[in-house]
Amino acid sequence: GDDDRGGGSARPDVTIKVSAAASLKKALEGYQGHFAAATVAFSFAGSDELAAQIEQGVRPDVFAAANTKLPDALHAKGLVGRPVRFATNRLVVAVPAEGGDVRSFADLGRDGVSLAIGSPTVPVGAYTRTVLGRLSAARRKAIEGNVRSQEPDVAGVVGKLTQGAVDAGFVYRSDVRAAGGRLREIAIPDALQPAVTYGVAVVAGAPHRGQAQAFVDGLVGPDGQAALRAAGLGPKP
Amino acid sequence: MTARRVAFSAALVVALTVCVAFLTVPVVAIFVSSSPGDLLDGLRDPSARDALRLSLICTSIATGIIVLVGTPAAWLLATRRFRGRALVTTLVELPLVLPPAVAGIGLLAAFGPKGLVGGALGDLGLQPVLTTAGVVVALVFVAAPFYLRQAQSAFEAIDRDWLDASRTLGAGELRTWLLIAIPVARGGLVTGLALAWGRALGEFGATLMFAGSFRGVTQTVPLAIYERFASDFDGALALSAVLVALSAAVLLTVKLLGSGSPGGSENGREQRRGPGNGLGAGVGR
Amino acid sequence: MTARRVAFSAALVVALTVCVAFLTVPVVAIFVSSSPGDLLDGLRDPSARDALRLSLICTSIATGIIVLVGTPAAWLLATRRFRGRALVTTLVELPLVLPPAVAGIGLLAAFGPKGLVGGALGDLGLQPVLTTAGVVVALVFVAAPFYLRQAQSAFEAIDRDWLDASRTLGAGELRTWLLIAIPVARGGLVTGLALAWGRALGEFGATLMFAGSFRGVTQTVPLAIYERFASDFDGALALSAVLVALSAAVLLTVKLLGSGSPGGSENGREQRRGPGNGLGAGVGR
Amino acid sequence: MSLELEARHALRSFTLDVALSVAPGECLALAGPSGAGKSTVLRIVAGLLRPDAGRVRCGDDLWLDRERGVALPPEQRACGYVFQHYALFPHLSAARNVAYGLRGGSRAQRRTTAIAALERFGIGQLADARPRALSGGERQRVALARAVVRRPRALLLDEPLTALDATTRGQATRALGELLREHEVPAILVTHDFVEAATLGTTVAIVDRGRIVQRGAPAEVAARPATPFVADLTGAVVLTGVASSADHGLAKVALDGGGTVLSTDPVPASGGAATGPVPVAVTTHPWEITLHPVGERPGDLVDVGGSARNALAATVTAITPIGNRVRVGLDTGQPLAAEVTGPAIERLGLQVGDRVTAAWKASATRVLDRGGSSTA
Amino acid sequence: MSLELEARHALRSFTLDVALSVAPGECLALAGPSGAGKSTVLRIVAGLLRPDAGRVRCGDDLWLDRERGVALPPEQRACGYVFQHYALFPHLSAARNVAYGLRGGSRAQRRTTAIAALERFGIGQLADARPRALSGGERQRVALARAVVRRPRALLLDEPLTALDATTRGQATRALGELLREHEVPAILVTHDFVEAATLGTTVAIVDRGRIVQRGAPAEVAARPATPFVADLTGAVVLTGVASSADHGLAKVALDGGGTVLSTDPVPASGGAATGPVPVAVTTHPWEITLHPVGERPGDLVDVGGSARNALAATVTAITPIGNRVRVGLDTGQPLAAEVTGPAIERLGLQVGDRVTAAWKASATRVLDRGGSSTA
Ligand SMILES: Nc1ncnc2c1ncn2[C@@H]1O[C@H](COP(=O)(O)OP(=O)(O)OP(=O)(O)O)[C@@H](O)[C@H]1O
Ligand SMILES: Nc1ncnc2c1ncn2[C@@H]1O[C@H](COP(=O)(O)OP(=O)(O)OP(=O)(O)O)[C@@H](O)[C@H]1O
Ligand SMILES: [Mg+2]
Ligand SMILES: [Mg+2]
Repeated sequence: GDDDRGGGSARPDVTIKVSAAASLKKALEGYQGHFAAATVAFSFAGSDELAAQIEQGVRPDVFAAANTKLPDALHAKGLVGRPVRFATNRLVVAVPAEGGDVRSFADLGRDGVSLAIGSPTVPVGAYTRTVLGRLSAARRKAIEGNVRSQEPDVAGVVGKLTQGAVDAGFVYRSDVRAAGGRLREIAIPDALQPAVTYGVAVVAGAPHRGQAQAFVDGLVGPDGQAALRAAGLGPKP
Repeated sequence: MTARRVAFSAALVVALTVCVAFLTVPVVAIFVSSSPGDLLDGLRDPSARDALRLSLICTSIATGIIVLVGTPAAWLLATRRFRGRALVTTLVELPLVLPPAVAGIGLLAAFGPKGLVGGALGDLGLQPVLTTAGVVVALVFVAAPFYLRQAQSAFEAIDRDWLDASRTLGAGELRTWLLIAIPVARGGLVTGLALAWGRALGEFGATLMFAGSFRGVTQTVPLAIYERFASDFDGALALSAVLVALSAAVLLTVKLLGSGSPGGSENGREQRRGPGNGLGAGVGR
Repeated sequence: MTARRVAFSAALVVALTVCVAFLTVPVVAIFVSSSPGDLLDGLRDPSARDALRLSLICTSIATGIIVLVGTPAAWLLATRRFRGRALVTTLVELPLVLPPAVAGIGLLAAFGPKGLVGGALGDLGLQPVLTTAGVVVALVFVAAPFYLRQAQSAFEAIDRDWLDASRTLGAGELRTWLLIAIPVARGGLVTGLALAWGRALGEFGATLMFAGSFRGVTQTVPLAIYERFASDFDGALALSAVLVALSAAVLLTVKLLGSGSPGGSENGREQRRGPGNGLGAGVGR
Repeated sequence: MSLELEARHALRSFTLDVALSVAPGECLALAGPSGAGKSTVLRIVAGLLRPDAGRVRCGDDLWLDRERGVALPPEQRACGYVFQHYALFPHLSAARNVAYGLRGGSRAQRRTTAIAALERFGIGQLADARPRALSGGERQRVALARAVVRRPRALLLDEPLTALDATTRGQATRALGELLREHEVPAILVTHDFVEAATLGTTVAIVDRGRIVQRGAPAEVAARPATPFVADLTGAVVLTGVASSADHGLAKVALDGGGTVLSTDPVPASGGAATGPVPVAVTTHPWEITLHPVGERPGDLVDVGGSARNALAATVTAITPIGNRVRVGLDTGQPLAAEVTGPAIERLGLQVGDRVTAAWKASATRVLDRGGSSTA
Repeated sequence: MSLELEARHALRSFTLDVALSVAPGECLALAGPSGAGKSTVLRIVAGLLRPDAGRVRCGDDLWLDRERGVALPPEQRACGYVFQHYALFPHLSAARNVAYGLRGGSRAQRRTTAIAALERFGIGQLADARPRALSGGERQRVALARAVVRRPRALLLDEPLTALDATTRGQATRALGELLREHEVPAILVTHDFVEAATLGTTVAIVDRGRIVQRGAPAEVAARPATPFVADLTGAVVLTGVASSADHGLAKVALDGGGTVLSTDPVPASGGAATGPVPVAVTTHPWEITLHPVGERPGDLVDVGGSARNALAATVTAITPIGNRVRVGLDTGQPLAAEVTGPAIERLGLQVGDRVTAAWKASATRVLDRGGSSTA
């Protein structure tokens, strides 16, 4: 039902540009198939990079981030419209599907284990630090001592894992699924789990406001939620 | 004595072998790691085909622009002496050593909507950010110095007598440039073109920052490779292999073609390379 | 006629102006956008200083390795004729046109833990991935072709008579190389070194893929810039400005120093450039 | 239609300052050592270099006048310029090299004209060869054809023979000589060889460090060199010493290596002091010198006037037959060379190491102030 | 201690095939046109080029024997090599250039030795100058000092005078001549100028397209050139024509441009056919030719033997005084040059365009088979 509002005013040859967090790639490409109001072009990169582009005046139509902090900050500056929380995710520890010494969350602090995490500026890195902050100082130190790389986006962490450069890394559950069997997830205890919430907003001055709004509306609608679920993300909070 | 000579030759061979091995193993690894099946799948994937098409279009336009504007600019740098010439050539070469991401930042700071001249561009309705035009801008920026450098030295290597002779035969500077300088410098120009094209084909960081990575609009092959890196390493390898093969083919073709060109400053004087096959003759191999 | 000449000269000037403006505005924008205060803050930030220190160390080691191994390799390529030489030089140049991300993928596929020779390396306890050594490996890979290319052509430009003269005066090839070839080719070698150093200093993609980004261990300046890009755009600009200034200073220094070197193949013959200031003299400026 | 030039231009280590005028059909040969500024003169005439000050005029046309701000570019001056290494365009065939300067008409017409020009130089069959496939002499002829096919108003030839080896030089010189006679335009020919200048030039101008130090008919210049430098260039023997006045208006020169010679020339006035010893160079030609056994008096040394003869004791250092002459190297404290006939050598039974007396007439002895000397 | 060479090596367009031997103290001058293979010979001797087949021996030492697989590298052969453009190391001072080849002793000792060597060539004061600051003649002397300071066992000189301008060439030739007399080692000197070869060589070998076409004392080679090519190289006049036998064993040559000349030489045997017309070249020297007014009979043309004279009608195309001689350019259908004295010209009142008769003795006329011809 929500689709109609945007769909009515849509010309079929309109293309809207969506800047989205790399971890949304599979989900949004799934949703694209159900979105008829316009053609959609995605640019997937780290949420922070995309936010920085918008800060520099770049104008995609929609900005979808792996957290709510970035859209909120942009909204406060008047650069994007009111953000909508449209999905959740879970942070997990990913390990290679075969072999590997890391079998449980507790193994992360062991000597000789190597880890890749996101850098503090990207959402996945921020969430990882939230998790670590909830540990005892000793365990946190032990785990931090095993970090070998701080990647600028979640794709970097996954890449290091699939190439066997590290034994484990903090990524989203949806990433493990997207990796197509190369990775195995180790759950993070609920007590430590951060609230991973995705925010999406229409960019202020978007060239195709109507279609952009329709896209955002659709994301929280049944088609969008189904596509998100299929990609391993949780429902909107 | 003989032992020392053999040792030196051996050391040279070892050095070259180490270089070649180190520089080619990663390239070979890309091919080895991607099965032929992956390669074909990679090419069959429509988004890969979009990226290839876009890459070819954008690199062609970019090298076209570089040649059109860069050739006269290089000619001027090669033939005129003026104050600050060393500075200008350095400025023109600077993008060579700029990290691509910094190049992207610079492009945004210059031509972005909030950039130095971006506002003026925007008022004219020319806003390259996130468009295919933006890709071309980024490619021109990173690749132009490769061509300019090579073209300038190719023009500088031309024997001045040829240019002077053309002038005394009634040809103005334009005619001299078109009929003598460019044909004579052809080899160097084509090499520069190939390098610039190769650099443009491989450009990643600046494109991502300045033009984004929109499939079919701004997602060139390197961006497509990057996007696949995490989720589809095999696909990334396959696309990389295609890219490498393309670059190598172009470089090698140019190298083989270039060897038949009229070359630098021969001008009737016999080249002073003695007969025989180099120093090796004396080394008694 | 005169109008046509003026038009051509004007066109040349326009072309050069467009080139210089387009290529320098982004660089200038970086400086303009970052206030001096930001610049100082950027440098005072300990993580920025770590990155600068690491960048300087890694680029120094990498260029050192490149010079030590690349110089003899370039000598061999310049003086020996052998089957497949064109192929070898192409292979050696290939990393020039490789997208850094592809270079990173290649390095992983070759020397990574699951790579072609990475397993063997690992058994020897040499695993460069995610270590400072890995940064050096990545820098050497992307920067070596710049030096090899330049060194090879500098060696090729040496007048063979000098080398032959040295041999007839009782010097073996090693002595000839050290005492004649290297000093005579010095200008070209230093230029190549500066380019390689600049390229290494700016390297980003391959380093990130192969060595990761860890402060003080593998986070070089370009990686630090990238990390700041989103959260601290001013800091990123400031670091970029430092990097650009450093590169420009080195390039310009080398350019000015290099002009005083013994140079190519003079060998007693006067250079045949006529007096006067180039074609411009005839153009009646 | 004569060519007139007057120019001043600062070069690296000296200032070029020349004025010359060449009549139609005349060939002015500029001779001088490497780096003297000969090519620079041609470049100024052709418009390839704009001098600091000066004027160039060809017949009624003003090509350059720095004061009036006139400076025609080379393409408007219609000079036929032959470069030292010919500067044939490497990517064009001989015919297309020659046709390059032609304008108007169809491509085929221009080609026909070019081939006709090549044929006049006897190399019509090489029309389609690239320069690198031509021999030195053939290249020279293509360059000449290219320079004259446009009917230039002046001919400028920069060492057109230097690049040739001795074998082809004879033929090439003849071809060039004919060309110069045929074309009734002013011509300037640059060379660093006096014999070449004498062979091809109607007038010779000797250039040294940017100045014309002497100008005249070739035989005149060779007979009466104005400076030691010119003497050396024309193949004369040069000895250095200190001159003072002798009886009968002769100059008496005490040579640096020992020995004294007389000359009918006056002692040159050195600065203010008219008398007292003046450093000079003494010159004569090798063919003026006769050789005599030691002891045989070679004429009367004290005789006044033109018949006074100089005699120096010398050691033979070399005996070189050149054609029908023999050049004998001598050491008299300073090196000296004599050119005598084969029979003379046989008569003397001369061998390297022998002591002889070298004699020549005081009237064949030039005394030159050593101020102007600049030999290496 | 003599140098012996025997080598075969395929070059681009022909195969070098030479055998030569040079005694200690002898200087063999290799003369020939550009590209004849002269430098290649030196490179083989010095070890800079390994020929396809051959042997090089210096005294008792075997330097190269392809059959036995011996090939000493250049640094072990102790040749003093002077390169055409001297190849002075541009980054080293004159003294360090000379000291480069010295081994043993301290650096200061080597420098002393080097400066002593420079002093012997009269340029001790230039010890610290870089090559680019030296004049051509000074460069040559540094190169000579560098080549001999190591006491080489053979001297190889590749066109040591070509790079000099005419002014300095005289002095430089003398310096070189002294050097060759002082050093009692075999020497090979390359030149493309016959006069230079005659001046400096004890023996001359003429090289053409990789082969030694004639060898002998300079005067001998000039007097009796073996091929038209050699004749042209030595400065002779060359006319082409067809020879047939005449009375009294003379050869009668019908010239290509018209006219007939006689020679005391026999008609060369062309292939199998001993009689019948044979294409030949006829040569003489410009100084053998006398000029006579048309109508004046220049001696008896039918007289047999040595006094038979040739006479050709000719047009004067050029008159060039060179020193005390005058060179007269003639056109007899083929170009010809005569060298006569100034008074002779005056007596004839000769001017360009005049018709004259050129005459020379049949006994001064060489007839050469045109098979071996290779002039450009
Ligand atoms: N690398 C080579 N391989 C084969 N032939 C060569 C090579 N280099 C030169 N040649 C040929 O060898 C021939 C002899 O060359 P060389 O340099 O010995 O001649 P030259 O008599 O010294 O001539 P010049 O007087 O010009 O120095 C030339 O015809 C040249 O084309
Ligand atoms: N660009 C220049 N600026 C100033 N001086 C120059 C320049 N180029 C050459 N010169 C100087 O001009 C002088 C004359 O040079 P030019 O080429 O006219 O000499 P040349 O007589 O033709 O000598 P050569 O016989 O070697 O050709 C030389 O001393 C040279 O050093
Ligand atoms: Mg000159
Ligand atoms: Mg040679």
